[in-house]
Amino acid sequence: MADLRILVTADDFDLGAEAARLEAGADTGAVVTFTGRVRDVDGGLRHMEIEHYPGMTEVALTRIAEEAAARWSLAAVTIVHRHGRLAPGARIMMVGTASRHREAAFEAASFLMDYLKSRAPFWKKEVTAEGAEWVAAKDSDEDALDRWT
Amino acid sequence: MADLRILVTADDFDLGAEAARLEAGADTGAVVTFTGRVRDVDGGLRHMEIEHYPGMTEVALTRIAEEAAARWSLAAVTIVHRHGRLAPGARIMMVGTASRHREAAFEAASFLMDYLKSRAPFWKKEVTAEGAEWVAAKDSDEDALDRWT
Amino acid sequence: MKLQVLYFAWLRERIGLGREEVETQAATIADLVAELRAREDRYDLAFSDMAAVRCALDQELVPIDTPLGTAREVAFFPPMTGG
Amino acid sequence: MKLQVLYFAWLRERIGLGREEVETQAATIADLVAELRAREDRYDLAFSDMAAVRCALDQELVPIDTPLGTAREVAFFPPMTGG
Repeated sequence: MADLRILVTADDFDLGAEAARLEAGADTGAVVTFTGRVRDVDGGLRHMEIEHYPGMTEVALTRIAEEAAARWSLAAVTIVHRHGRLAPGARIMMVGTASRHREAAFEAASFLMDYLKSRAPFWKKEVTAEGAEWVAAKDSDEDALDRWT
Repeated sequence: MADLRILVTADDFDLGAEAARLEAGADTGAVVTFTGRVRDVDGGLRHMEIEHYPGMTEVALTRIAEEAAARWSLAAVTIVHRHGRLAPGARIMMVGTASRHREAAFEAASFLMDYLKSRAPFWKKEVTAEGAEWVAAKDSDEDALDRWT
Repeated sequence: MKLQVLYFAWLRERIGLGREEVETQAATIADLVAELRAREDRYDLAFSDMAAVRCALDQELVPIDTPLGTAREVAFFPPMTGG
Repeated sequence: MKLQVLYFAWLRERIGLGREEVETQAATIADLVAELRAREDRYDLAFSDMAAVRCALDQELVPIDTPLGTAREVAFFPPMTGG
Protein backbone atom coordinates (compact mmCIF):
# COMPACT_ATOMS: atom_id res chain seq x y z
CA MET A 1 0.00 0.00 0.00
CA ALA A 2 1.22 3.45 -0.82
CA ASP A 3 2.46 5.75 1.92
CA LEU A 4 0.01 8.69 1.99
CA ARG A 5 0.88 12.08 3.43
CA ILE A 6 -1.87 14.70 3.67
CA LEU A 7 -1.09 18.08 5.17
CA VAL A 8 -3.42 21.10 5.42
CA THR A 9 -1.56 24.00 6.93
CA ALA A 10 -1.27 27.78 7.15
CA ASP A 11 2.52 27.47 6.95
CA ASP A 12 4.84 27.34 3.96
CA PHE A 13 6.38 23.98 3.12
CA ASP A 14 9.79 22.73 2.00
CA LEU A 15 9.55 21.13 -1.43
CA GLY A 16 13.04 19.62 -1.17
CA ALA A 17 12.16 17.92 2.11
CA GLU A 18 8.83 16.67 0.75
CA ALA A 19 10.56 15.26 -2.33
CA ALA A 20 13.25 13.59 -0.20
CA ARG A 21 10.48 11.89 1.80
CA LEU A 22 8.85 10.68 -1.42
CA GLU A 23 12.17 9.25 -2.65
CA ALA A 24 12.75 7.18 0.45
CA GLY A 25 11.76 3.69 -0.81
CA ALA A 26 14.40 1.40 -2.37
CA ASP A 27 12.08 0.65 -5.24
CA THR A 28 11.27 4.26 -6.13
CA GLY A 29 12.76 5.28 -9.45
CA ALA A 30 10.57 8.26 -10.28
CA VAL A 31 9.26 11.20 -8.27
CA VAL A 32 6.98 13.84 -9.76
CA THR A 33 6.01 17.02 -7.93
CA PHE A 34 3.60 19.78 -8.83
CA THR A 35 3.78 23.09 -6.99
CA GLY A 36 1.11 25.77 -7.30
CA ARG A 37 1.96 29.37 -6.55
CA VAL A 38 0.16 32.71 -6.22
CA ARG A 39 0.50 34.45 -9.59
CA ASP A 40 0.35 38.19 -9.88
CA VAL A 41 -0.59 38.62 -13.49
CA ASP A 42 -1.48 42.31 -13.52
CA GLY A 43 0.82 43.43 -10.74
CA GLY A 44 -2.21 44.54 -8.73
CA LEU A 45 -2.63 41.63 -6.35
CA ARG A 46 -2.17 42.48 -2.68
CA HIS A 47 -2.71 38.99 -1.43
CA MET A 48 -4.76 35.86 -1.81
CA GLU A 49 -6.95 34.35 0.90
CA ILE A 50 -7.71 30.67 0.92
CA GLU A 51 -10.67 29.40 2.89
CA HIS A 52 -11.27 25.72 3.48
CA TYR A 53 -13.63 23.36 5.28
CA PRO A 54 -11.69 21.90 8.23
CA GLY A 55 -12.53 18.24 8.67
CA MET A 56 -13.91 17.71 5.19
CA THR A 57 -10.68 18.97 3.60
CA GLU A 58 -8.56 16.21 5.08
CA VAL A 59 -11.19 13.58 4.28
CA ALA A 60 -11.50 14.74 0.66
CA LEU A 61 -7.73 14.92 0.11
CA THR A 62 -7.23 11.48 1.64
CA ARG A 63 -9.90 10.04 -0.61
CA ILE A 64 -8.28 11.58 -3.71
CA ALA A 65 -4.86 10.22 -2.68
CA GLU A 66 -6.32 6.77 -2.04
CA GLU A 67 -8.00 6.80 -5.43
CA ALA A 68 -4.67 7.61 -7.12
CA ALA A 69 -2.94 4.82 -5.17
CA ALA A 70 -5.65 2.39 -6.29
CA ARG A 71 -5.29 3.32 -9.96
CA TRP A 72 -1.49 3.40 -10.27
CA SER A 73 1.34 1.49 -8.67
CA LEU A 74 2.65 4.14 -6.29
CA ALA A 75 5.07 3.89 -3.40
CA ALA A 76 3.99 7.24 -1.94
CA VAL A 77 1.59 10.13 -2.43
CA THR A 78 1.90 13.56 -0.82
CA ILE A 79 -0.64 16.39 -0.84
CA VAL A 80 0.11 19.64 0.96
CA HIS A 81 -2.33 22.56 0.75
CA ARG A 82 -2.08 25.88 2.53
CA HIS A 83 -4.92 28.10 3.71
CA GLY A 84 -5.13 31.65 5.03
CA ARG A 85 -3.45 34.76 3.65
CA LEU A 86 -0.80 34.25 0.96
CA ALA A 87 1.38 36.92 -0.64
CA PRO A 88 2.06 37.09 -4.40
CA GLY A 89 4.72 34.50 -5.23
CA ALA A 90 3.90 32.32 -2.22
CA ARG A 91 3.50 28.58 -2.65
CA ILE A 92 -0.15 27.51 -2.38
CA MET A 93 0.08 23.75 -2.54
CA MET A 94 1.90 20.74 -3.89
CA VAL A 95 1.24 17.16 -4.86
CA GLY A 96 3.94 14.53 -5.16
CA THR A 97 4.00 10.95 -6.38
CA ALA A 98 6.64 8.23 -6.14
CA SER A 99 6.68 5.17 -8.35
CA ARG A 100 8.95 2.71 -10.09
CA HIS A 101 8.31 4.25 -13.47
CA ARG A 102 7.79 7.71 -14.82
CA GLU A 103 4.44 7.13 -16.54
CA ALA A 104 2.65 6.20 -13.32
CA ALA A 105 4.24 9.08 -11.40
CA PHE A 106 3.27 11.63 -14.08
CA GLU A 107 -0.27 10.39 -14.61
CA ALA A 108 -1.04 10.08 -10.92
CA ALA A 109 0.23 13.59 -10.20
CA SER A 110 -1.89 15.00 -13.00
CA PHE A 111 -4.92 13.07 -11.70
CA LEU A 112 -4.37 14.38 -8.17
CA MET A 113 -4.29 17.95 -9.46
CA ASP A 114 -7.44 17.57 -11.54
CA TYR A 115 -9.42 16.17 -8.61
CA LEU A 116 -7.97 18.53 -6.07
CA LYS A 117 -8.99 21.55 -8.21
CA SER A 118 -12.68 20.62 -8.30
CA ARG A 119 -13.28 18.19 -5.45
CA ALA A 120 -11.36 19.46 -2.44
CA PRO A 121 -13.11 22.16 -0.37
CA PHE A 122 -10.86 25.18 -0.89
CA TRP A 123 -11.96 28.61 -2.09
CA LYS A 124 -9.63 31.36 -3.27
CA LYS A 125 -10.23 35.08 -2.91
CA GLU A 126 -8.04 37.71 -4.57
CA VAL A 127 -7.54 41.02 -2.80
CA THR A 128 -6.46 43.98 -4.94
CA ALA A 129 -6.54 47.76 -4.47
CA GLU A 130 -10.02 47.70 -6.02
CA GLY A 131 -11.40 45.22 -3.51
CA ALA A 132 -11.77 41.51 -2.94
CA GLU A 133 -13.14 38.95 -5.35
CA TRP A 134 -13.75 35.22 -5.07
CA VAL A 135 -12.00 33.31 -7.85
CA ALA A 136 -14.55 31.73 -10.17
CA ALA A 137 -14.35 28.02 -10.88
CA LYS A 138 -13.39 27.24 -14.47
CA ASP A 139 -15.44 24.96 -16.68
CA SER A 140 -12.12 23.64 -18.00
CA ASP A 141 -11.25 22.37 -14.52
CA GLU A 142 -14.52 20.47 -14.28
CA ASP A 143 -14.02 19.16 -17.82
CA ALA A 144 -10.51 17.95 -16.91
CA LEU A 145 -12.10 15.23 -14.78
CA ASP A 146 -13.64 13.60 -17.83
CA ARG A 147 -10.39 12.03 -18.94
CA TRP A 148 -10.21 9.94 -15.76
CA THR A 149 -13.70 8.46 -15.95
CA MET B 1 11.51 33.31 -24.26
CA ALA B 2 11.82 30.66 -21.61
CA ASP B 3 14.74 30.66 -19.22
CA LEU B 4 16.67 27.43 -19.94
CA ARG B 5 19.00 25.83 -17.43
CA ILE B 6 21.04 22.80 -18.56
CA LEU B 7 23.44 21.18 -16.13
CA VAL B 8 25.52 18.02 -16.69
CA THR B 9 27.42 17.21 -13.57
CA ALA B 10 29.00 14.45 -11.48
CA ASP B 11 27.62 16.09 -8.33
CA ASP B 12 24.30 15.67 -6.59
CA PHE B 13 21.80 18.50 -6.95
CA ASP B 14 19.34 20.27 -4.65
CA LEU B 15 15.77 19.78 -5.88
CA GLY B 16 14.39 22.45 -3.54
CA ALA B 17 16.86 25.03 -4.88
CA GLU B 18 16.15 24.04 -8.48
CA ALA B 19 12.40 24.33 -7.89
CA ALA B 20 12.82 27.73 -6.20
CA ARG B 21 14.71 28.93 -9.27
CA LEU B 22 11.91 27.70 -11.52
CA GLU B 23 9.31 29.52 -9.41
CA ALA B 24 11.03 32.88 -9.67
CA GLY B 25 8.86 34.62 -12.31
CA ALA B 26 5.82 36.70 -11.23
CA ASP B 27 3.70 34.98 -13.84
CA THR B 28 4.57 31.42 -12.86
CA GLY B 29 1.64 29.60 -11.31
CA ALA B 30 2.71 26.00 -11.85
CA VAL B 31 6.00 24.15 -11.42
CA VAL B 32 6.39 20.46 -12.25
CA THR B 33 9.52 18.47 -11.43
CA PHE B 34 10.51 14.94 -12.27
CA THR B 35 13.37 13.30 -10.39
CA GLY B 36 14.93 10.01 -11.46
CA ARG B 37 16.74 7.87 -8.92
CA VAL B 38 18.87 4.72 -8.87
CA ARG B 39 16.54 1.85 -7.98
CA ASP B 40 17.79 -1.28 -6.33
CA VAL B 41 15.04 -3.73 -7.20
CA ASP B 42 16.73 -6.98 -6.22
CA GLY B 43 18.95 -5.61 -3.48
CA GLY B 44 22.01 -6.72 -5.43
CA LEU B 45 23.07 -3.44 -7.02
CA ARG B 46 26.49 -2.17 -5.93
CA HIS B 47 26.36 0.97 -7.98
CA MET B 48 25.39 2.44 -11.32
CA GLU B 49 27.79 4.06 -13.74
CA ILE B 50 26.58 6.68 -16.17
CA GLU B 51 28.68 7.46 -19.21
CA HIS B 52 27.92 10.41 -21.48
CA TYR B 53 29.25 12.19 -24.53
CA PRO B 54 30.69 15.51 -23.34
CA GLY B 55 29.90 18.25 -25.80
CA MET B 56 27.06 16.46 -27.51
CA THR B 57 25.22 15.97 -24.21
CA GLU B 58 24.80 19.69 -23.58
CA VAL B 59 23.83 20.33 -27.21
CA ALA B 60 21.22 17.54 -27.17
CA LEU B 61 19.71 18.63 -23.84
CA THR B 62 19.56 22.26 -24.94
CA ARG B 63 17.80 21.26 -28.12
CA ILE B 64 15.23 19.19 -26.21
CA ALA B 65 14.61 22.09 -23.79
CA GLU B 66 14.23 24.53 -26.69
CA GLU B 67 11.77 22.22 -28.39
CA ALA B 68 9.65 22.08 -25.22
CA ALA B 69 9.76 25.87 -24.92
CA ALA B 70 8.62 26.19 -28.53
CA ARG B 71 5.66 23.82 -28.04
CA TRP B 72 4.33 25.10 -24.70
CA SER B 73 4.15 28.48 -23.05
CA LEU B 74 6.88 28.07 -20.44
CA ALA B 75 8.62 30.60 -18.23
CA ALA B 76 11.51 28.25 -17.46
CA VAL B 77 12.92 24.80 -18.20
CA THR B 78 15.57 23.01 -16.15
CA ILE B 79 17.40 19.80 -17.01
CA VAL B 80 20.02 18.40 -14.65
CA HIS B 81 21.70 15.05 -15.39
CA ARG B 82 24.47 13.40 -13.44
CA HIS B 83 27.20 11.12 -14.76
CA GLY B 84 29.81 8.89 -13.16
CA ARG B 85 29.34 6.44 -10.30
CA LEU B 86 26.03 6.58 -8.42
CA ALA B 87 25.05 4.56 -5.35
CA PRO B 88 21.63 2.89 -4.97
CA GLY B 89 19.12 5.55 -3.94
CA ALA B 90 21.12 8.40 -5.48
CA ARG B 91 19.39 10.97 -7.65
CA ILE B 92 20.27 10.51 -11.34
CA MET B 93 18.59 13.48 -12.96
CA MET B 94 15.70 15.90 -12.94
CA VAL B 95 13.66 17.98 -15.30
CA GLY B 96 11.57 20.96 -14.23
CA THR B 97 9.08 23.19 -15.99
CA ALA B 98 7.46 26.48 -14.98
CA SER B 99 4.34 27.83 -16.59
CA ARG B 100 1.19 29.82 -15.93
CA HIS B 101 -0.98 26.74 -16.02
CA ARG B 102 -0.67 23.17 -14.89
CA GLU B 103 -1.42 21.48 -18.22
CA ALA B 104 1.56 23.07 -19.99
CA ALA B 105 3.90 22.34 -17.07
CA PHE B 106 2.84 18.67 -16.88
CA GLU B 107 2.92 18.01 -20.61
CA ALA B 108 6.24 19.73 -21.16
CA ALA B 109 7.89 17.81 -18.29
CA SER B 110 6.60 14.53 -19.69
CA PHE B 111 7.85 15.49 -23.17
CA LEU B 112 11.30 16.38 -21.79
CA MET B 113 11.56 12.98 -20.10
CA ASP B 114 10.50 11.05 -23.18
CA TYR B 115 13.08 12.78 -25.37
CA LEU B 116 15.81 12.72 -22.78
CA LYS B 117 15.42 8.94 -22.39
CA SER B 118 16.04 8.16 -26.05
CA ARG B 119 17.76 11.21 -27.53
CA ALA B 120 20.33 12.41 -25.01
CA PRO B 121 23.70 10.59 -25.09
CA PHE B 122 23.77 8.87 -21.71
CA TRP B 123 24.40 5.17 -21.09
CA LYS B 124 23.76 3.36 -17.84
CA LYS B 125 25.70 0.39 -16.54
CA GLU B 126 24.65 -1.62 -13.49
CA VAL B 127 27.34 -3.17 -11.33
CA THR B 128 26.33 -6.12 -9.12
CA ALA B 129 28.24 -8.89 -7.33
CA GLU B 130 27.86 -10.95 -10.53
CA GLY B 131 29.51 -8.33 -12.72
CA ALA B 132 28.66 -5.30 -14.78
CA GLU B 133 25.92 -4.96 -17.38
CA TRP B 134 24.89 -2.15 -19.69
CA VAL B 135 21.21 -1.30 -19.29
CA ALA B 136 19.31 -2.20 -22.46
CA ALA B 137 17.18 0.46 -24.12
CA LYS B 138 13.45 -0.27 -23.92
CA ASP B 139 11.22 -0.35 -26.96
CA SER B 140 8.59 1.35 -24.81
CA ASP B 141 10.89 4.36 -24.41
CA GLU B 142 11.30 4.69 -28.15
CA ASP B 143 7.55 4.20 -28.61
CA ALA B 144 6.85 6.96 -26.07
CA LEU B 145 8.11 9.50 -28.60
CA ASP B 146 5.24 8.71 -30.95
CA ARG B 147 2.71 10.69 -28.97
CA TRP B 148 4.61 13.92 -29.58
CA THR B 149 4.86 13.65 -33.36
CA MET C 1 -34.13 17.43 14.14
CA LYS C 2 -31.09 19.58 14.92
CA LEU C 3 -28.51 20.16 12.15
CA GLN C 4 -25.22 22.00 12.04
CA VAL C 5 -25.36 24.14 8.89
CA LEU C 6 -22.10 25.54 7.51
CA TYR C 7 -21.51 28.23 4.86
CA PHE C 8 -18.28 28.96 3.01
CA ALA C 9 -16.79 31.64 0.74
CA TRP C 10 -19.36 34.08 -0.68
CA LEU C 11 -22.26 32.09 0.80
CA ARG C 12 -20.76 32.73 4.24
CA GLU C 13 -20.30 36.41 3.40
CA ARG C 14 -23.83 36.91 2.06
CA ILE C 15 -25.50 35.09 4.94
CA GLY C 16 -23.18 36.77 7.43
CA LEU C 17 -22.18 33.70 9.41
CA GLY C 18 -20.12 30.56 8.95
CA ARG C 19 -22.08 28.11 11.03
CA GLU C 20 -25.41 27.84 12.81
CA GLU C 21 -27.60 25.24 14.42
CA VAL C 22 -30.91 24.77 12.59
CA GLU C 23 -34.02 22.99 13.85
CA THR C 24 -35.77 21.50 10.82
CA GLN C 25 -38.18 18.84 9.60
CA ALA C 26 -36.89 19.07 6.00
CA ALA C 27 -36.64 15.73 4.19
CA THR C 28 -33.90 16.69 1.71
CA ILE C 29 -31.16 19.29 1.40
CA ALA C 30 -33.30 21.08 -1.20
CA ASP C 31 -36.16 21.29 1.32
CA LEU C 32 -33.76 22.75 3.87
CA VAL C 33 -32.68 25.39 1.36
CA ALA C 34 -36.35 26.31 0.77
CA GLU C 35 -36.86 26.71 4.53
CA LEU C 36 -33.77 28.90 4.85
CA ARG C 37 -34.78 31.09 1.89
CA ALA C 38 -38.19 31.69 3.43
CA ARG C 39 -36.55 32.93 6.63
CA GLU C 40 -34.79 36.12 5.61
CA ASP C 41 -33.69 38.05 2.53
CA ARG C 42 -29.98 37.35 3.07
CA TYR C 43 -30.63 33.60 2.78
CA ASP C 44 -32.91 34.13 -0.19
CA LEU C 45 -30.18 36.16 -1.91
CA ALA C 46 -27.40 33.70 -1.08
CA PHE C 47 -29.36 30.78 -2.52
CA SER C 48 -30.86 32.65 -5.50
CA ASP C 49 -28.63 30.82 -8.05
CA MET C 50 -28.53 27.19 -7.01
CA ALA C 51 -26.46 26.29 -10.12
CA ALA C 52 -23.60 28.08 -8.32
CA VAL C 53 -24.09 26.25 -5.02
CA ARG C 54 -22.57 22.91 -3.99
CA CYS C 55 -23.41 20.99 -0.85
CA ALA C 56 -21.94 18.37 1.43
CA LEU C 57 -23.72 16.08 3.87
CA ASP C 58 -21.56 15.02 6.82
CA GLN C 59 -18.52 16.25 4.86
CA GLU C 60 -19.27 14.35 1.69
CA LEU C 61 -20.19 16.06 -1.61
CA VAL C 62 -23.77 15.13 -2.55
CA PRO C 63 -26.52 16.28 -4.93
CA ILE C 64 -28.99 18.87 -3.64
CA ASP C 65 -31.90 16.40 -3.64
CA THR C 66 -30.17 14.05 -1.18
CA PRO C 67 -32.31 13.09 1.85
CA LEU C 68 -31.01 14.49 5.14
CA GLY C 69 -31.49 11.12 6.83
CA THR C 70 -29.62 11.05 10.12
CA ALA C 71 -26.95 13.52 9.04
CA ARG C 72 -25.61 15.97 11.59
CA GLU C 73 -23.83 18.46 9.34
CA VAL C 74 -24.82 20.14 6.08
CA ALA C 75 -22.50 22.56 4.27
CA PHE C 76 -23.16 25.00 1.42
CA PHE C 77 -20.46 26.56 -0.76
CA PRO C 78 -19.59 27.68 -4.30
CA PRO C 79 -17.72 25.38 -6.71
CA MET C 80 -14.28 24.65 -5.29
CA THR C 81 -11.22 26.54 -6.48
CA GLY C 82 -8.28 24.84 -4.78
CA GLY C 83 -4.94 23.86 -6.23
CA MET D 1 40.64 13.01 -44.69
CA LYS D 2 41.24 12.87 -40.94
CA LEU D 3 38.32 12.12 -38.61
CA GLN D 4 37.99 11.92 -34.85
CA VAL D 5 36.11 8.69 -34.17
CA LEU D 6 34.52 8.21 -30.73
CA TYR D 7 33.09 5.06 -29.10
CA PHE D 8 30.83 4.88 -26.07
CA ALA D 9 29.47 2.27 -23.66
CA TRP D 10 29.92 -1.35 -24.83
CA LEU D 11 31.25 -0.22 -28.20
CA ARG D 12 34.07 1.53 -26.35
CA GLU D 13 34.67 -1.58 -24.24
CA ARG D 14 34.71 -4.00 -27.17
CA ILE D 15 36.99 -1.85 -29.29
CA GLY D 16 39.16 -1.06 -26.28
CA LEU D 17 39.40 2.69 -26.73
CA GLY D 18 37.17 5.73 -26.48
CA ARG D 19 38.60 7.88 -29.22
CA GLU D 20 41.00 7.64 -32.13
CA GLU D 21 42.02 9.60 -35.20
CA VAL D 22 41.18 7.79 -38.43
CA GLU D 23 42.49 8.55 -41.92
CA THR D 24 39.75 7.58 -44.38
CA GLN D 25 38.34 8.14 -47.86
CA ALA D 26 34.93 6.73 -46.88
CA ALA D 27 31.96 8.57 -48.41
CA THR D 28 29.39 7.71 -45.73
CA ILE D 29 29.33 6.61 -42.11
CA ALA D 30 28.37 3.11 -43.30
CA ASP D 31 31.47 3.04 -45.51
CA LEU D 32 33.58 4.07 -42.53
CA VAL D 33 32.09 1.21 -40.49
CA ALA D 34 33.01 -1.24 -43.30
CA GLU D 35 36.60 0.05 -43.28
CA LEU D 36 36.85 -0.29 -39.51
CA ARG D 37 35.39 -3.82 -39.53
CA ALA D 38 37.98 -4.89 -42.12
CA ARG D 39 40.79 -3.68 -39.85
CA GLU D 40 40.62 -5.97 -36.85
CA ASP D 41 38.38 -8.54 -35.18
CA ARG D 42 37.53 -6.30 -32.24
CA TYR D 43 35.98 -3.74 -34.64
CA ASP D 44 34.27 -6.49 -36.59
CA LEU D 45 32.77 -7.82 -33.36
CA ALA D 46 31.74 -4.40 -32.06
CA PHE D 47 29.89 -3.58 -35.28
CA SER D 48 28.45 -7.05 -35.91
CA ASP D 49 24.87 -5.99 -35.03
CA MET D 50 24.31 -2.59 -36.60
CA ALA D 51 20.67 -2.57 -35.45
CA ALA D 52 22.11 -1.99 -31.97
CA VAL D 53 24.41 0.85 -33.03
CA ARG D 54 23.56 4.55 -33.24
CA CYS D 55 25.80 7.24 -34.67
CA ALA D 56 26.34 10.98 -34.47
CA LEU D 57 28.10 13.25 -36.96
CA ASP D 58 29.62 16.35 -35.37
CA GLN D 59 27.52 15.63 -32.25
CA GLU D 60 24.23 15.29 -34.07
CA LEU D 61 22.28 12.03 -34.28
CA VAL D 62 22.12 10.89 -37.92
CA PRO D 63 21.27 7.75 -39.94
CA ILE D 64 24.11 5.37 -40.76
CA ASP D 65 24.00 6.17 -44.50
CA THR D 66 24.74 9.87 -43.93
CA PRO D 67 27.63 11.24 -46.06
CA LEU D 68 30.67 12.24 -44.01
CA GLY D 69 30.99 15.52 -45.94
CA THR D 70 33.30 17.89 -44.08
CA ALA D 71 32.55 16.45 -40.65
CA ARG D 72 35.34 16.29 -38.12
CA GLU D 73 33.85 13.96 -35.54
CA VAL D 74 31.93 10.69 -35.81
CA ALA D 75 30.64 8.83 -32.75
CA PHE D 76 29.28 5.30 -32.35
CA PHE D 77 27.22 4.09 -29.41
CA PRO D 78 24.31 1.85 -28.38
CA PRO D 79 20.76 3.23 -28.02
CA MET D 80 20.73 5.83 -25.27
CA THR D 81 19.54 4.98 -21.79
CA GLY D 82 19.51 8.28 -19.93
CA GLY D 83 16.90 9.68 -17.61
